[in-house]
Amino acid sequence: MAYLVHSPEERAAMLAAIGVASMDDLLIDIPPSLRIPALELPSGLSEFETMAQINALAARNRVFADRLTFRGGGVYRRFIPAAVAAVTSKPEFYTAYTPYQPEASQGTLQSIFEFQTLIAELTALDVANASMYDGATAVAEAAMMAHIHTGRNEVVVVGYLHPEYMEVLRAFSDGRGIKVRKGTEANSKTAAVVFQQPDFLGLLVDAPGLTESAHRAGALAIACVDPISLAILAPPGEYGADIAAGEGQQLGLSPNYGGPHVGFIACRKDLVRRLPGRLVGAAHDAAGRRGFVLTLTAREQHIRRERATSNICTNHSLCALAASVYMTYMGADGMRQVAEVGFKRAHALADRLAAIPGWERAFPERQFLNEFPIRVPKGPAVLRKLARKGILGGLDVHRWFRELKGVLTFTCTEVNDARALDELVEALGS
Amino acid sequence: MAYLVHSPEERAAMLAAIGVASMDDLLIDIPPSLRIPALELPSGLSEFETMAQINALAARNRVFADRLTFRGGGVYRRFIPAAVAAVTSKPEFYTAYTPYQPEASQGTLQSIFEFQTLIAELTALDVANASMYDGATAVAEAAMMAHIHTGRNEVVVVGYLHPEYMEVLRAFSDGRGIKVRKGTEANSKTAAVVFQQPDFLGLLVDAPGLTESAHRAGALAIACVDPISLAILAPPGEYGADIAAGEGQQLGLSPNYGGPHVGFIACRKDLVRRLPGRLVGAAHDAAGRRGFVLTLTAREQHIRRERATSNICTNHSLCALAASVYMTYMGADGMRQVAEVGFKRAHALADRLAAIPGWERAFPERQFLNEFPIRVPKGPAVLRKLARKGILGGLDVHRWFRELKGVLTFTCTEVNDARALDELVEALGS
Amino acid sequence: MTEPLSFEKSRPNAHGPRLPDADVDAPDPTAILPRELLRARPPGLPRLSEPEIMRHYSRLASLNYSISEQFYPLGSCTMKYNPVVNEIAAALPGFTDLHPYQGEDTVQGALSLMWRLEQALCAVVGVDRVTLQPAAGAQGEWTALRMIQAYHRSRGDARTQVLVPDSAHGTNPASAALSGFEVVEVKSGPDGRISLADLDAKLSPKVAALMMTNPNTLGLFENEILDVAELVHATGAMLYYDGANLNAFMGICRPGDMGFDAVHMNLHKTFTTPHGGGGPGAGPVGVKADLVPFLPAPTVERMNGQLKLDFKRPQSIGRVRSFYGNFGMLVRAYTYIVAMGGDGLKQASLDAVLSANYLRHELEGLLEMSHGGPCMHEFVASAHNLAGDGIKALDVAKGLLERDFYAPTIYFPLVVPEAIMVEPTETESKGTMDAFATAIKEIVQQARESPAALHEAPHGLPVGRLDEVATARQINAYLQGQSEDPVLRWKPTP
Amino acid sequence: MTEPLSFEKSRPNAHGPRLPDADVDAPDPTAILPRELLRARPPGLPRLSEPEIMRHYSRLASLNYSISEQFYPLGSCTMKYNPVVNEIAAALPGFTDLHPYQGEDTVQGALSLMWRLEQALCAVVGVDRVTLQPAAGAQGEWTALRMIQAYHRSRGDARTQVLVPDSAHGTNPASAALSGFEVVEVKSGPDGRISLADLDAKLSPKVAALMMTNPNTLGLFENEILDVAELVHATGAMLYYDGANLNAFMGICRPGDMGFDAVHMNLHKTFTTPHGGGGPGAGPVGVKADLVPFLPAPTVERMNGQLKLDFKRPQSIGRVRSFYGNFGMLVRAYTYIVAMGGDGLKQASLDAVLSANYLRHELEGLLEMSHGGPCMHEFVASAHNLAGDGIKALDVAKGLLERDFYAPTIYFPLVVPEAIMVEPTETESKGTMDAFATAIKEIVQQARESPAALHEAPHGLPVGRLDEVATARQINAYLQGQSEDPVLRWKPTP
Ligand SMILES: Cc1ncc(COP(=O)(O)O)c(C=O)c1O
Ligand SMILES: Cc1ncc(COP(=O)(O)O)c(C=O)c1O
Repeated sequence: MAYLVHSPEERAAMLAAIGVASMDDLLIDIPPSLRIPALELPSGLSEFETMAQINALAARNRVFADRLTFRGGGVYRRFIPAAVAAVTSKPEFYTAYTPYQPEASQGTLQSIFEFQTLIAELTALDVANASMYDGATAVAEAAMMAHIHTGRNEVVVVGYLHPEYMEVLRAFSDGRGIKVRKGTEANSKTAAVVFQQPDFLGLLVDAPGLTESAHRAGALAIACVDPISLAILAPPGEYGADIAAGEGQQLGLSPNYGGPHVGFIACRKDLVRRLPGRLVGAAHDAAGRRGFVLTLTAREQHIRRERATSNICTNHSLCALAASVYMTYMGADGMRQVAEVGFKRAHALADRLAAIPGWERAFPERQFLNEFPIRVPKGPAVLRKLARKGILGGLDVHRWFRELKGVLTFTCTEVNDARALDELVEALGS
Repeated sequence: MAYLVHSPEERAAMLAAIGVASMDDLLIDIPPSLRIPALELPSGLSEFETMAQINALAARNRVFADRLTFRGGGVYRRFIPAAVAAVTSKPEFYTAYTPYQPEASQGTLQSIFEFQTLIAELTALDVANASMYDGATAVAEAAMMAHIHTGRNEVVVVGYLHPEYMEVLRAFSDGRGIKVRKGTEANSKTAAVVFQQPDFLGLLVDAPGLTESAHRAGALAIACVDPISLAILAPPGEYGADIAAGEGQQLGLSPNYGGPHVGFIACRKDLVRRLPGRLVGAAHDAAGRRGFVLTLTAREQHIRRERATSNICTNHSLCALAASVYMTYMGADGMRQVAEVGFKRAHALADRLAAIPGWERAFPERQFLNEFPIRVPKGPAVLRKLARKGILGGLDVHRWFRELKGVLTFTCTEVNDARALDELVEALGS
Repeated sequence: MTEPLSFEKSRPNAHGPRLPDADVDAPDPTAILPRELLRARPPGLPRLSEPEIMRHYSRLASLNYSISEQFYPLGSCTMKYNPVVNEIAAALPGFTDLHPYQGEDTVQGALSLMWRLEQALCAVVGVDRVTLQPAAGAQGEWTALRMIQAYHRSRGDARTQVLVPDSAHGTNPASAALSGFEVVEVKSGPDGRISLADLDAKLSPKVAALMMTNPNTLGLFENEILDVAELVHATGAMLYYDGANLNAFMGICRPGDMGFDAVHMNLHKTFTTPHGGGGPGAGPVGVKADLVPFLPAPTVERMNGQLKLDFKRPQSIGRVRSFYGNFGMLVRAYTYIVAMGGDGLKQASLDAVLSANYLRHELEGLLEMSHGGPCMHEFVASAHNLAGDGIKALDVAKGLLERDFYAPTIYFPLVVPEAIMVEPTETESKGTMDAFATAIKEIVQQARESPAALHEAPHGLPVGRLDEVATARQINAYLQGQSEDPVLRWKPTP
Repeated sequence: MTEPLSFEKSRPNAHGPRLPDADVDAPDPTAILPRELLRARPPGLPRLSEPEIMRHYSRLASLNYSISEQFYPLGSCTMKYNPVVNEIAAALPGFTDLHPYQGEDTVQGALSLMWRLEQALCAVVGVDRVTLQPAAGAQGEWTALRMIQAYHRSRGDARTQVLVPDSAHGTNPASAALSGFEVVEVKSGPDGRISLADLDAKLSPKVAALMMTNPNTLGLFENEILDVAELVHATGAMLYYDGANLNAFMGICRPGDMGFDAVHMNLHKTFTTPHGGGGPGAGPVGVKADLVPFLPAPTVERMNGQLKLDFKRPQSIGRVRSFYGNFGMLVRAYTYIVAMGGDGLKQASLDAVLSANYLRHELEGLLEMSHGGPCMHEFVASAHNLAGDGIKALDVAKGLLERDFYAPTIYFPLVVPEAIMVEPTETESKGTMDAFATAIKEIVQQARESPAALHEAPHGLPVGRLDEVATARQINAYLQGQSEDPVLRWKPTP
């Protein structure tokens, strides 16, 4: 009962003020047959005992050191500046609601406006929204935008899209009667071509070419992008993709066993009215002072109801704030540097792993950044052996793709120092 | 070089504005012979690498679980409400300076005013100051107050005062030409009688009697008190002591390998002008609004210089804030409850330990609260054995007191759950 | 106080962060990758030093009202105290540093937390299983509707309509539409409850489900809920519970007992996970046995004393988002439940209802009440009675901001003109509510005596009322190519 | 915004914390302890629920200006950015949860940190050893003076005087007096530096030490420091360095090389440990070889590859406080030093000097400067030129508060009338300094055009100028028994 406030005397005084004798008089609308005597849960605990329980649960998980974590697959260990948590742990940010009253919410609103700008800059597109739940739903919502925009009912997915994003895309599409097809070419029924750059295996795809071929069929091109990669790789806006969507976990968020992370979505100007979720714009007061407001709300559920572009309401604002702090801290140079460090280490590691007898690069003809697939004999046994040595080895992608038996994807970032690569290779050798 | 701001261009622009060609032109007052080429320290590191180093240092320390820590001796493991760090980690508190500008420092000033009131209430004395460095210096400063007030040059220490407090008292006294004497009785040269309640071994002293005998000799009575104990024990104000001083670590502060903690000092009305350090008082502005200010500054070094009551300037404000949050969170009932829990567990443990063959209570005729001395064969070996089992056993006080060979003091608080007591006793048995 | 944008404070070559070097022998990306895959122009991110960044965000934070500093009586949002210990729990490395693709044997603590949370939520709402996957309330609604759809389809029953009361939250119809349903509105009766007659009229074999919240968005308990359930179930449709208002009756009664088949919960409302200025939240969905086969995969299952993620659920609707839900929020909610216990959660609901009725009583006579009392955990007032003075709900809201209170929800639910929806929650003191009532009294008086001044509220905040219409117009101009200013993002002046 | 006192918000039986039970069989204290040792009346602590407590302190926090949100150019205080990573380092359980009486073998990491920090500080100031024990600068001064005293005594030389320049900080004479020395003031010359002639006149075999800071409190480097040192040492006295101004020349020159024998450092100034609204800080003292035997015990020593606490120091002055210093602050300072490195610390000092000279240049013409430039890391201006308009340094300070800046140090050093002592530090941007200069310009203009308005500054803060004189008078009345209101604490109205 830690978080109650009233004293017994105050409860009595309030009942008296209302003019009733007991709480039951306030609950008269509840049919007596529905009343339950008590909630069947243990009694409350002191904070000390509560934390003892929670600490015990946390202690029953095994945390792999960041430098010895080589598993990615959509979630990565990266250096997170201390500045990030110092900002997101400010109660003024984390205990506020969606900024419905702009005069009393400029902190949240301006930070979202900055996030929108940062994402638009990173993707080289015109406008980004305030945030989505995650990369999977961002991609699915992007496909919904294309469906609304083109009036077409098919989405073509090219290459290795993250399998969970694929599932979510199917779930979204299913409700709206949209067909999701794995393929290589759009046609006149195609609303959008979706591709991931780098793809789920870490490999680079011909994003400009895919965009062009989508456009030739009158479809939109949706690029699912890794935000850190955009410090090096051509951004969607540069090669003409219409919508960029992706997962922002790498921008200052912990793995957190899968969430909360943050999705982002950006698009060309003419698609802005199709965007799901919150949008913040600049505004002015009567004295000419600049401020920020939620805007273009006519797209949203609370105004448009069943005709809204999406049902999203609560999104992932605080995670977007974390991403903003991260991007602002790193700057374009900092992001480029970590992207390059990951690139170099992954290339060094790929060479060393491919040199192990029986191991070989899975798609040797393809380029990659900091995650790459390698075919090994007895993948599961290798991973178990590494785990025993405190190393979280590559991701076994066979689980999702039948054709990829024995393929593990390894990831390197700035947290995997050179000595950690040595340790990995040594552990594999032993 | 993490925490710099200027760009090279800005540096150049500022030099140009000043009208000098280089930094050397600004450093002309430094005799060239004094200039050094560089600071002989390693180069700066990235935040990631810095934290790797610091984490490695922290990992080279052994942390005993709070529930298995039975060592006290002036520093105790206790339940610290999460609220404490949530308040003290607010940058508005921790990055402010001493509140010289009251209009822009009401948060700090009001919280100090609340601290002063809390300590005055706890000790049942009239006024408390804003904080001292620690318990040791608080006691020493209290003795200096008595010296100034009475004009006498001797301090009598009765019983087992914390040996480090004793050392600091000697150091302070030495400079001012005051004699510190261990004894039982004051005389006409005595400025103050100092006693600790409970004493360093955890034993209760006859505080009312000692106070009375001090007063009979015209000396002041200085009680060094444990703030948690005051939820149960008679406070200095109730038995007429003139000054209360003590260590506030138990009020929401971690052991921190010995600091920072916080000292407090409270006194009767007629000694207020002798108080060292900061004092905050209520004030009003022209519109009649209440606020708080630093006051009675004529006692202090920045006004009175060599005639100040003390040289203290920076004190331990943020630790005092932690203590305020703690006391406000616990309230009188909560503090009483933890004091009682410690009392009961210590008494249960004392009985069980005294039942071990060869072990016996060191002062069986004396009462204690939650820390007690027990005489054991081969104390150091016992402690080493416990340490091997992850238990931080009692404190070997022989180090300071020749007459206490084989005496260990054990402490219990609300963090040492009943099962932990069992584990301790089992470990001793095995 | 105001604060420029980070972009406006940026300077080329301002001191930036030091970062680790690669420290391996490998070529630069530019040396290997084809030119057309490389970025041509670097992104225009701001360049600021760490001290400047920290000050920037500290100043921005201070521009916000938040529960931490203000009463935040935002109806339907349950802005209760967010316990600090929850934040500590969620920040434990044993939780934050878990990779979602670690082996199950290495995350037994995490799975156990999810399992126990599921059990606790089942007990609170009276259902058989709960999925923790949905990211927020709206996603929970959609997840539930997809399960209901799958259920009907599994029986060869192609139902195409979802009924939604006119007082429902916007996400309800939107979620129904997203699932491909036609939305049919059901009217409220004069007492603010759903009209049984209208419901009866709209029910048909085409109807897949009725979505309701209870207490409804007027803060009124749907006292005929058992009749509603009977009517709905009689046609083969299912009853869906929007759990935004669950704070009204934990330990008092349970949606499952009322006949609801699927229930979403907002952990960021009832279970104190912070709202973060717009999320992240978590929207678990509880279901009765009939719907269990359709739960999103994976579920957490106990097998041979170990907990497992069960992906092999042939009838599952699949995945609604990546991984297993907003795990960090689940940690917070579970920590809250452990601390409160069954007794504490019940007292929380009782206090929430008491507070709302007390505050309602104090405001009666100042504002119109939408309906008679008692209310449950919130109530809807109206600024209608101030219309004669030209005062609207918006003006009342701004008057409150000026008096150091956040504003209630306004203009929702749509069925009440000039609605002012107030939810004090159990964590606000009587003293705070009294001060709020005094502020409303002042505002009502100001409405009479100097409505013009009230129109200009709020004063003393970082900005005055912002011209949202002008913003929309400028965006329009931009979208139509008549202006270079995107309004929705900062752009360097060329 | 204002906030009542916690005591004023307290209500009997307000919901309090749940705490663990004893869970053992043992009697109550009241059953065992003699009545006269038991408390008669419970202390009058406030009773508030956790949600109320958190809001209380959140609101109090928002009443403060702080480096995190404002430029805080408080001269002599080096209010530079406090790195957030320092706070993370200091909060590691591997540091916070160490008991000071744990065995040395279990705290090798902590001892190693202290050892390395000592080495680093030796390198920065050019001394042989450093004690980390003193809790703050003032305690460092006193510690150093006691070592100097012990040194002289060990040579049978009973010196009784300490020389202190007239521009010195108040703690200097106070620390000297606390050590039993007679304080003799040395005058500054017209150029703001110590007068060699006056020094020479005051030096005698009775003098134990000269206390100086360099740059002195006027921000000026004592360019004749080598002559000063020679004079002082020639009489057998020692030279003491008050390190408050060390931020001026890290990596540029070293007090040890200038001839200082003992040096205190304020880690809460130069080395970024936060000031906490008035501490805790840390005031390590470095000494040359002559003074090493007198260092407080324990020191950290390396023996057989292990680090040890050495208590056996026969000539030690003993202990100046409990345990080993403010260890938590040492962690922060060391973390800062590692991150900055030798190169970074040097650049920090260069930038600090550059910033001060730049801001000084921008303010020239607006305010009088105490002395000619260049200055080091800070400078002293004066409001003297505004006296004609009846404006004092205090008014300038309040005008700055009103403009969202904290105020510089005023009325210190005492040798400058209406002193305004400005220290921008290296972590403030040119943009911020420009804005500050603009604010001063506005204030100077306001001083001319509407001095009455400036007298009423600050507006818009939680309170206006507070009547400190009335407070002192009321305290007096209380102390003399003429009033019941203690003023220095809250008291319930009877
Ligand atoms: C009644 C009601 N239903 C549904 C929702 C949607 O929940 P969420 O914002 O978590 O998506 C809300 C929240 O605003 C609500 O108040
Ligand atoms: C010049 C000078 N010396 C000494 C001190 C005293 O330092 P502390 O406040 O840490 O005791 C200060 C701090 O205000 C100072 O500015």
